[in-house]
Amino acid sequence: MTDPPAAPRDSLLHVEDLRTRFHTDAGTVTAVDGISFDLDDGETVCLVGESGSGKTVAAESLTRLIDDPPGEIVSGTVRFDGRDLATASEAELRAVRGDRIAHVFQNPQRALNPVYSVGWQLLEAIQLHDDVSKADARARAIDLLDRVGIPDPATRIDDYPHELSGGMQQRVAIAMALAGEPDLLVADEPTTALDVTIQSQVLRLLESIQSASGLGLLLVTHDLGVVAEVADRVVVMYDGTVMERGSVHDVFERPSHPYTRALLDAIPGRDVDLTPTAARDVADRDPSSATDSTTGCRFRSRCPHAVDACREGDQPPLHPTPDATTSAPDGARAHVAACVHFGPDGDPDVVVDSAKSADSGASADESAGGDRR
Amino acid sequence: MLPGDRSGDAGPSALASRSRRSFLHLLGLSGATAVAGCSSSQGDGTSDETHYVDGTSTGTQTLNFLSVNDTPSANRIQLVLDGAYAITPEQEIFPLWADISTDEGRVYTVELRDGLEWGADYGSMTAEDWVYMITEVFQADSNWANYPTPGEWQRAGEPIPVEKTGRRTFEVRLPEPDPAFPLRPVLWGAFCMPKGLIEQYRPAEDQEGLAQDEAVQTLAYAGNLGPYTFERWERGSSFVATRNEEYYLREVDDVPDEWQNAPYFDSYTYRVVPEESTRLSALRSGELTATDLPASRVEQFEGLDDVAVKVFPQAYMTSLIYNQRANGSFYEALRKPAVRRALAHAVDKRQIVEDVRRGYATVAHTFQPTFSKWYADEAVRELGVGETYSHERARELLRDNLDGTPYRYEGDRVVDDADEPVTLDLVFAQGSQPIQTIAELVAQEYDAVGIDVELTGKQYGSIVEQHLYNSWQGDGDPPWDAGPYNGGPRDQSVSSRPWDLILGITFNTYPRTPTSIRGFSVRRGGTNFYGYHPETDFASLFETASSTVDEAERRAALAEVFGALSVEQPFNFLHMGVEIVGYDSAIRGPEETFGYSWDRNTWRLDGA
Amino acid sequence: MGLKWYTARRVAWAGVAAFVILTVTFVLLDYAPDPELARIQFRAAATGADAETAAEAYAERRGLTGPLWERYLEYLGNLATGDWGWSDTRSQPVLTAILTALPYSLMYTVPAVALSTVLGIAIGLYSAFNQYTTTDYAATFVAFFGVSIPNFWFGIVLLLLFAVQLGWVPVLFDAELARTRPLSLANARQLVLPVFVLGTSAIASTMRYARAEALEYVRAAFVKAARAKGASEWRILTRHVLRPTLVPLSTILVGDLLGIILSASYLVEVVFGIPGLGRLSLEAIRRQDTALVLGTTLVPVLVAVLGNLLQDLAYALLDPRIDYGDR
Amino acid sequence: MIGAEDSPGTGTDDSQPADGGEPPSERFEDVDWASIDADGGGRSPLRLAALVAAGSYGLAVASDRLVAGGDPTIDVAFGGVAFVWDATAVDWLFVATLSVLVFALVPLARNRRLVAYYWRRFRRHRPAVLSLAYLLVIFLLGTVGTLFLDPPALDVAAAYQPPVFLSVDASIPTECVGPVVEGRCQGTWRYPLGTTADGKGLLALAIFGMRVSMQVGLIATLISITIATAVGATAAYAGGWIDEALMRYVDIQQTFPTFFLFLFLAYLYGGSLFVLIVIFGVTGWGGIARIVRSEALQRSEETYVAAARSAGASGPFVVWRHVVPNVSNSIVTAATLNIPVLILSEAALSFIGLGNVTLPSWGQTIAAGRGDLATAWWVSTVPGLFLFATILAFNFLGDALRDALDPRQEVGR
Repeated sequence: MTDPPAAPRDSLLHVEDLRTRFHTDAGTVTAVDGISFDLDDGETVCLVGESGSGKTVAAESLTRLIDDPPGEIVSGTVRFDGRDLATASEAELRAVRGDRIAHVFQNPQRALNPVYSVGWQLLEAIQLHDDVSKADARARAIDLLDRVGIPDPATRIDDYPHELSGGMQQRVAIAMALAGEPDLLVADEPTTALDVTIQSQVLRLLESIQSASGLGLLLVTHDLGVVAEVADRVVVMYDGTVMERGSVHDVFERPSHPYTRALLDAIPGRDVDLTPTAARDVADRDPSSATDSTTGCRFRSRCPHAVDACREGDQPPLHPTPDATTSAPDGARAHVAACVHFGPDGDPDVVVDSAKSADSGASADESAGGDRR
Repeated sequence: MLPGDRSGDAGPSALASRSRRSFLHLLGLSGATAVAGCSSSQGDGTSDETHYVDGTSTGTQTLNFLSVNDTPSANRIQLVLDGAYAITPEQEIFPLWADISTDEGRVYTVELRDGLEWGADYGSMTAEDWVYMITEVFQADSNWANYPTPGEWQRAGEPIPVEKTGRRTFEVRLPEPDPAFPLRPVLWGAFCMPKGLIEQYRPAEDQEGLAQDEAVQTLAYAGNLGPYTFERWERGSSFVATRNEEYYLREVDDVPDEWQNAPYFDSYTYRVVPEESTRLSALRSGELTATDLPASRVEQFEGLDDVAVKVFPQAYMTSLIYNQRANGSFYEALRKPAVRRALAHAVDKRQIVEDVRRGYATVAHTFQPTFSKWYADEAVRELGVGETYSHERARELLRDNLDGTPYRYEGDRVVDDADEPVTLDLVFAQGSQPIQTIAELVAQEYDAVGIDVELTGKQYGSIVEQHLYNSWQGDGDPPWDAGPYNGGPRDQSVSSRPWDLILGITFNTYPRTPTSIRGFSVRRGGTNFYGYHPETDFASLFETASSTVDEAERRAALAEVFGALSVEQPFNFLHMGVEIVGYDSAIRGPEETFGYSWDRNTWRLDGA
Repeated sequence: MGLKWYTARRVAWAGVAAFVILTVTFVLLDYAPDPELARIQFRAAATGADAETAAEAYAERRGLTGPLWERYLEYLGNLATGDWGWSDTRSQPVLTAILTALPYSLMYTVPAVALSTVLGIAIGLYSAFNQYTTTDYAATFVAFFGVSIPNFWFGIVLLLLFAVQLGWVPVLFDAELARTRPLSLANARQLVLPVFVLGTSAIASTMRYARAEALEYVRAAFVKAARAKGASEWRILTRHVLRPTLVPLSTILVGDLLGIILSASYLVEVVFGIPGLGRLSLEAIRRQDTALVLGTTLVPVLVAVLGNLLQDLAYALLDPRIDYGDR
Repeated sequence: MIGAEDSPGTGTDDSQPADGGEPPSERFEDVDWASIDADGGGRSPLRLAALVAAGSYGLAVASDRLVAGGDPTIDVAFGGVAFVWDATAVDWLFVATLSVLVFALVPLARNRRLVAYYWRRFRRHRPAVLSLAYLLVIFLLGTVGTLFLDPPALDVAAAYQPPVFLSVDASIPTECVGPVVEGRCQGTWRYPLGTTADGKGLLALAIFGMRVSMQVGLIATLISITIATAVGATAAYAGGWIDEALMRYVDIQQTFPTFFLFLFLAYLYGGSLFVLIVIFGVTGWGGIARIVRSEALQRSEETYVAAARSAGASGPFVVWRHVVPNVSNSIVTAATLNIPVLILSEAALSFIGLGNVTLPSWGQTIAAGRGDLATAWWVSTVPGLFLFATILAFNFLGDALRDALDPRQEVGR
């Protein structure tokens, strides 16, 4: 990898060249193909991508939650607080899961076991990592429910999941994630399954928790509106690889990779969901590409700027974008894009200019501002 | 599971093996108690006690002998109640409770022993008890006790007069002389209940009350009347009787010593084990003292040191029965004795005995076993063995004798008047592997003489209802009717389903009272379901044989009967069966004779 | 409230079902041939006695006189007063016969059900968690072994091996021992083989359901959530997957096992000579003991009703989502 | 579908392979089972073929029953191999069953993509593939093979011959066909698997047993699933009192002692294979009907059924055209698992002593030879092994089919 080397200072989570495969009847699928990113204490990083881009697999690969078999982490490091989770034993991982790294899943209704009460499941989460008495655990559970905004927590704790509304369920799921006082919260589409009105409540809850406890938040989403609202930094994924990475400001204001640009362009006003359908409209990718042993850029077949060079080698490495130096000095946090046009021999203007001509308004101006090198 | 066609337990083919009061026949005459017993040393922990454990396939239904009509129940009751007298293999009376004597063969005097005591405070057994039992139960007009065979105590529809002649003697006055009366299952082995017990139910004719009476259910009235005392009866599982310390024979001096000290086991148990292979396993493991063996396993058990195999002659005959009633598909031919003889040439009896029965059976040629004292070797014609087993000969005889019937040979197959090949329906009783094999063998043999045979296996009850029962199909009333098995003349009284051949219904040959086969061999016989019309005047021959006191005359008459039967072949006599029992090898006592179980109380364990 | 009403309806329906089954059985019995009667008549005919008289005496003794409907009404009347009738082939009240046989049946069916349930669920879960692996196939084979082998053949072979050759267990079932000392080691020894034979034959169906249910949960989000909480695999298996699996499993346990046991018990009881319900009803049918046939026909109906109720209760207990109000 | 939308475990993830693992838009349930009545007229060639087949079948049955009478139905000799087939009622039923199977498979087979898809899913289960191969062999031997073989013949002189390469104490067989070495009778190639108590070759018995097993399993199951589908789908579609009545009837039927019914019918009509099959078929559908009903209930909720209904389609049409095809996967699985139960039941009835003892079925042979296990163990063990393997194979097959056909278990692998 020609990627910038590891961050000079130790970040909370440092993912490098993570590769996860699934073995299927039809062959091996590399769902996550060498992604790298960093996350610091108190920071919010969004993994963005359309359905099937491998973002969930990436999030679940951190603590090896993927089903193994058929899934398998074939290479890469997941350095969390100085330890490499990718090679850690199952016991070590169990100690980390829930205690240091907690997960919130997409569909709270499914993530809660239907046959146990909310309290039972909360207590389980607490007692798995803390040797506390049942009474203490219960008190803490009620406190947690209170923190996530469940009214009358002392009563609701004995409710069964099906007796709660979707929003409440997700709050319970978040409470459960917080039970171990984690350093990192991985939230996988936490709002997707919820009503629009509830979505923002839950998002605000996550934000307030984060600001109160200073934990790191890795948010997996396809909702660019959410990203714009909460993210510090953004990792854009397509087909298992990182297409572009940078601060939310850089990526939204100066999208560099043609894919990112296409994503943002497809959305008037930029705050609408990038639904899977919309994503397909944008990408309209060949569904067979996933199993192809990829050569060249994965986006090239749909890319308006594809050139012969896109066909060769592997996915292009992440090249610093022209604005990289201005936004963040160090490599890991730099604004980078995996596109030949940003490489040493490329000309970013090919992408940016065309965008300029096609686009109108603010983005064109901003792109224009960044296209000098 | 029904264990084959042996007579010991209620097998599908054992139908005829039980005549009325059949359990007595079986016990005494045919020696067919499921396993008559003996003893063995199954210690329950206490080593000096001996226990006899008899494995049977079927449990008992009741201990009320008035309802008993099955061998298993009778076997159990006999442990506790001796019965009037026994008959030795030499056909001599062996007095138990009573002795029986006569001058002319018409009036019989029964004398009870002294010292016979009922249990349950019913006092001593007296002639009063017997006369009451006979007149108020066996002969009761209404048959209120539903005694299965009230006909035993009747002659020509009238009760046999019975009269008390003393405290312990009574007389039975037959209307006609019958020298074989003591050998008939009337008084032989007869049981009795105390008058005091029956009196409670007689006035109200309360059969149910009697059957459910505690004393009847547990044989509590048995007192000192049997070698064992009822201990417990676990239905469907076991029947246990323990040695009766009060047994009356101890005080009697006119019996051999071994009877005085009988029995030689502290307990006698019947264990019900329905599955044959499990029973045999238990015999091997020593958990059973005795149980029946199938012929195919004899050699294996003979090789075992701790099992002794004994083979007992039996009175049951396996025959291939021809349908001569009008609903057979070959009846016109089967009505001709010559045709029946021809067919007898086609079946190899030796192979059946040697290969199917594995040598454990004897070839039969007439309605009597060769061991019977009445068997007439010189009069009997042998068919289906040696030179008389020949497919060519059978074919020849058949060809010659099909004239006058709608059948003839077309090439080498027998065809009917529509030129269709003749196919005979052979119905056999399911549940016995040998019977099935014989059926298939018969089909093979018939095929060889040009007749197709189609096999159908049926449950015993179905065969009886569908093929044996026959009833008048003509207009108006039948000219005569001899019961469900012979509903009238053979042209109009037919069974509900057609058939041609039946296999697996075995017949008792009554070697001691051979005149009892009358019902099988005369036109109006009660069991002549196959529609046989004898050409010989059997009726008068039987008349002579049963009433004469001159043994030579009886022998001559019976010789004529057996000779004529072997010639007329009302059905194809195939073979006589045997009973094979595997005993604990330490058992001493069982003799390999007919009627071997009469002295089972004297059997003992070697060394005990 | 909901549950009560539901229960009441269930019981009422069971009554109707029992009535229908009884009626059909009664009528069929009346038309079926009676080998016992046939024997008696033949016996009478063979010796020249009147076969009709013998048949009448028999019918009288067995209570078979009078028109069918009259006898049936009488039977129902007695039944209503708790009198199940008198078994002629056993000389005891039908209820006594059933109550005597029942403990023997329970003695081996209960351990067998326990064995098959535990093994079935264990293998089912294992198989679900290890789908398409060689050990999955091996475990599945173990589960299918018992159901694939004819019970009676297996029983006989086991008896030959363990009782005759090795002498580890007795060949014969000692009912007296089982009745007087049901909890003794000796009783356990004689029950080992029947329990094993019946138990293994019932594993497959439990295993199949457990596996199908577990497969639905193995990849469920809540399992992943539990894993994310740091729960161990064992905990996930026993707490998170097993529990929801048990819910639908309880429905099949009663029905299927009842079926397997009622039909397999004929074979097992005959081979091992256990005087239980299976043999009781088999012999009753064979010997045309009307009252006993009807009685033994009622038993599975009652067991099914009871079982269904228990199963509903278990369901309610295991799955908080169940509401009986609308069922 | 279970699981999170984006999880690889659920098969909906677009990153999963699509050219193979992705189900085609069509599913098993969508196969045009009912193409015969699809578009009215007789234009469909399949429909025509079915009509022709049904017609010739009817003619053939009639001619066999009315004209041929007791003669063999077919009596040809080619190249020294006599081909005699005297069809029985069961044979005719069997032919009908096989034809139905063929016509059911044709629409499926025509959709190669679908077949390929299910085959890929199915073949993951290796024991099931082996089972399928084994069952095909059994099936072919039993159906085609038995036409060219003589039925097992009685030869009482050759009873209890041991299988080839094995030997047994010479006292066991009636007469030893092979050489007797040191008092032990050696098996011969004349009876490769040994003989029974009446000297029938076990190889021949085993092969004829295959036919009986297939007949029992397939015919009775076809009868069962036909009734079960009709009842289950009707109950689900009609609902209300019809549903209640049908399901309550199923309750009663399932509690009723079938064994007793068999005993009774065996008396009336004899314990023939035909009676056995009909009883199994007519009484054994309760469980499948329940499955069909509950599946159909779920499917009935779906929009296409409502749409068809609101479009004015008649009740039976909706059931046949929309509900039934959509539960066909459950039916196939249930049917596969029903077959071994029936084959075992036949064996159990043989043990109890019911059924036709002259039938060369595995069950009868096992039951008849069980008393000989201590001496001539092969008599009941040889058919026992065939039975065992067959039941096992059907069970593996059934489970694999369930996994392959059940859309809920689309684990994306």
